[in-house]
Amino acid sequence: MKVKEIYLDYAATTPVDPEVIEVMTQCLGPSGDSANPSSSHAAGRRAKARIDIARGQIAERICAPAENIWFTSGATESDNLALFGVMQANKQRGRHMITSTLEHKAVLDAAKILESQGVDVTFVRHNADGVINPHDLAASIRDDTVLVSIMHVNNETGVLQDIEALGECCRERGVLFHVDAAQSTGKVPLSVSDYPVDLVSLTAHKTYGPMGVGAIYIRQGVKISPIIHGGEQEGGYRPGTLATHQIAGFGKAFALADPDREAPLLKSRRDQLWEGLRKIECASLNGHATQRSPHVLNVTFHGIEGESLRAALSDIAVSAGSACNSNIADPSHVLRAMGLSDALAASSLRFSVGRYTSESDIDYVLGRVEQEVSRLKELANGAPDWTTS
Amino acid sequence: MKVKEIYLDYAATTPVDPEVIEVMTQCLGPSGDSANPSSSHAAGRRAKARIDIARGQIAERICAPAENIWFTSGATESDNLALFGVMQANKQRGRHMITSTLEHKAVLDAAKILESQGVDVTFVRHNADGVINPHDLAASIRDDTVLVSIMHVNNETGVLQDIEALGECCRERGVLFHVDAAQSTGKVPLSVSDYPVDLVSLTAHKTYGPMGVGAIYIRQGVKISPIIHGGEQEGGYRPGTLATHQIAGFGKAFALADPDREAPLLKSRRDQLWEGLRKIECASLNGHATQRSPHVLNVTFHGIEGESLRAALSDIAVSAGSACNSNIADPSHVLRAMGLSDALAASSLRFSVGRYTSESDIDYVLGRVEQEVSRLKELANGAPDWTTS
Amino acid sequence: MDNPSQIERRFLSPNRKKDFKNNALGVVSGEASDRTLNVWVRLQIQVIDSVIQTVHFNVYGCPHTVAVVDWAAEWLEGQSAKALVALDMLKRRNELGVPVDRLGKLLLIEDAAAVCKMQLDQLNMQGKS
Amino acid sequence: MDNPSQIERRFLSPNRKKDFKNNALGVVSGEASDRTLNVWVRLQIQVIDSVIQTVHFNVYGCPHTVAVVDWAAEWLEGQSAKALVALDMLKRRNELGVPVDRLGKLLLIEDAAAVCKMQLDQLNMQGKS
Ligand SMILES: Cc1ncc(COP(=O)(O)O)c(C=O)c1O
Ligand SMILES: Cc1ncc(COP(=O)(O)O)c(C=O)c1O
Repeated sequence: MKVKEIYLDYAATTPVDPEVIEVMTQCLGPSGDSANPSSSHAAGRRAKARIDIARGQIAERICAPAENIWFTSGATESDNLALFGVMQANKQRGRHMITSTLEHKAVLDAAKILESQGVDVTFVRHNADGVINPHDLAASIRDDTVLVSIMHVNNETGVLQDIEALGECCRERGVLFHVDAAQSTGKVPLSVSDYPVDLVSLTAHKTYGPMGVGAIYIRQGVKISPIIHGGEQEGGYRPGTLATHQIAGFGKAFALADPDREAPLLKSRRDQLWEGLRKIECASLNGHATQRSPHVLNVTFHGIEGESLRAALSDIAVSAGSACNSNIADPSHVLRAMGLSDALAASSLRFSVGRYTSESDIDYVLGRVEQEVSRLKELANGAPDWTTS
Repeated sequence: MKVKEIYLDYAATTPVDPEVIEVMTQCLGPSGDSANPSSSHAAGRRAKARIDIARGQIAERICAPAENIWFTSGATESDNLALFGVMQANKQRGRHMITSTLEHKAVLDAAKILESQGVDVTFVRHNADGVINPHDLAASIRDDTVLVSIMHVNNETGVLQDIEALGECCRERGVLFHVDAAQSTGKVPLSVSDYPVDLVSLTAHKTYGPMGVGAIYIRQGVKISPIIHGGEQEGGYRPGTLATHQIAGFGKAFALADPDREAPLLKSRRDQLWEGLRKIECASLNGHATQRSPHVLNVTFHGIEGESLRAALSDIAVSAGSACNSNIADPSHVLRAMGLSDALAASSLRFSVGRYTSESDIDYVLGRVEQEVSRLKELANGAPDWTTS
Repeated sequence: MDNPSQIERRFLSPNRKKDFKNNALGVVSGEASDRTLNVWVRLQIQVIDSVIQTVHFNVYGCPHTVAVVDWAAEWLEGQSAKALVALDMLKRRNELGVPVDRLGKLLLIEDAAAVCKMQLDQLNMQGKS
Repeated sequence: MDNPSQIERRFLSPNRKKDFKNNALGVVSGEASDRTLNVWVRLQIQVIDSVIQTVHFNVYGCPHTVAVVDWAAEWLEGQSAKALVALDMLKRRNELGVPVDRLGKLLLIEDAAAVCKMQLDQLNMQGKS
């Protein structure tokens, strides 16, 4: 029935790039490099060589030494490892950490569990645009602060934090700084050799790599305990058989994900979209207008009920907040933290563009959004104020 | 230079079946079912449908309800989740668990960490053949025992435990029973509806599925805490974006992995191999002669130094103990637990056959092993007794 | 009858009547809303000779609410005014295959209709007095 | 010269001499072993007119040990008996590209050669007395 289906949910996950699929396929099947990379036989060494290449490709994307990259099952696990691992291994340094209410659930939920274990967690404030001021972070740091965890690009709003300035605050006070960079790779550059960042969470599937594989960068010398035990893989930081095809694809995806080349294209699509959406009277942009990644737009449609808006736009794959929230009635914790009411948070859509988004995709989406918004607006004519503000 | 390379390391990992690769490929790329299965849009629902099918296929393999299967990154994570999750969630029931020294590192290392956290861990004894007697298990169970963790098929020796009888001991005393079934799927049947088993660790990559994805069966009503936090996926047991292609491939692999069809073929290759190897004077079999999985043979070559043996057989992919030990000088903890000296444990090879092993592969391997063993034996002529016993 | 698809059809193209002209004869209006449920419903009803002639509605709510309002409007037309208090959402929810957690939202349609009925009764009283 | 491949070549086909006949003239034998290192080495050496004529060896050990014994045997042949205490494994390890953690194993080759030298000296003493 539906003639078209436009995918504007690249922040939830991206399709795997065909070049990445090719590399992955070379590691599967009886004639592929499918051995266990921990095996010492020739087939194992060939698989290991794939892992080494990938580790280098991933390291290069964030200007890190390859030997400081460790593979995990995704950014969720990397975030958990960063928080639990650092707080566990540095107990003697203190029991205080800092994060923000804008973080991904992986960080927020880990922080909650740490709180239940006696760790004191401070949520640093941010402004209504979702930006954290380095001065506020500096003021939150205490003598017993061990770790600060702030994401690079917010997955719901696309807002970009000034990681360099935030990192400086941590470095000055000798506090470890973890950055969840799941959303930024390939869109915004991140260099751990230039920025004072100690731990970085990475994931493949937001950058045209496969789902189910991620990594953590751990700066040389940072003390951290594993959260999964058994086997000597990944320097003991993360045991379990290394998934050759996943890691090889991850590496290839990161090698392809050059922000210098991709960001301008993403930005032009996103700007095209916003130029159209801003003409819709009831639409307003969430998050800072310019300090943002080129791939995400989060827009509130005042007076339009969220679930109906999404159902009406069922030919467009967008999301309400993050993908992991999208099945749940709860409106986005990020938008609420930025001051939106429950109703307005629910009336917001996250549009995220990517490598395969065309100009005509955006034209189509704009037409459809205008059409459905005006229909639902008319339907709700006379509704009380709380639906719009 | 090497004309041939025979893969006899299926217990380390298997190549991915071409039918599985096809299913995986359908979930990748811009025209595949590559959306986030947690997204509520149509593309997300298509991905979710793939997950549902796979969950059913995996459940069916162990006769479990699909809703009791939860995806993880592999058996290592599942083992950790079983041990930490159950001991954490059932603190009020007791602080004692039982396992064996024959287990995989994932269980042993998790048990070690639990010990450091105040859990009392008993290692139930086993005989020289690597078999655990249910009476010994029954005798180890205490009033404060919460969990017993015993593997189904040992990854180094192929020895099969009597899971049904061991489970009965646990059931009688109201103790939870976890089984690491990473090595048994597709080789030995396991039915959680017939056997009194409460938790089962599964992995795809030992059964012609992809590396980097696994599952845990958790019987309805078992209390367990997650070890990774954030996001609502997998009923909160395991957050993180579900890897559609991995899970779809896992499901297909398990659908194909019918022990009734495969075990006889594996057995015939293994028997062919053992018939040849047993003629070598210095060769002896490790582990029970008959109570074993059809895919693994672990053989000690008395008086042949292990590293030289493996180097001499560099055209044959076998391993010394488990893959995760194979880079390490330490001889297998399993063989040592079964009473072998360090030297003999190091002089042992694990041969494991699989779906793509041919009769002529075995012939070739037998020829090469005989040749190299006799050469090295002659070289070591006159060596002291400790090299042979 | 495939009820979920009836929901979808009604949500995507509800059969809405034009607004009534100001001071149209026999028109009453009833609203109900619940901020925590994120729903607002308004029914406008023209009753002539005790028969519901036309129902106009506005709604801010989830697709199920929109669809069921549309259904209710259609169902009411041509019935006697008493039907306004006979809208049984508990029963309709089942028939139309609406998930149970939406019931609270649907009950606001009953509330709005009940307000219409009260207004109508007042109008009639005034006419009689 | 690609030393790791020399190691591989020597390990895979060491250039071993035939065993000496029983009571062959001027033959001495020296063994060394270390169970913790999992190595045993035996050198049998025939010295005629103070020149090492032939070296026979047996070895139980890792590929590096096997290869270096083979090298040592070749190196000793044709040299004066003094060479038996001049086998410098520290230096050879480097030249042959053997990982440093194998040095302990290689030193057993020095030990076995030193035993040979002692035996030889005793033999000579007996010859003189
Ligand atoms: C900012 C951020 N962190 C973490 C994650 C979790 O990543 P993964 O799906 O790799 O576990 C996501 C996406 O889901 C994300 O957007
Ligand atoms: C018995 C057993 N348990 C657990 C594992 C770990 O599985 P995975 O590689 O999926 O983490 C393995 C294999 O490595 C195994 O053989």
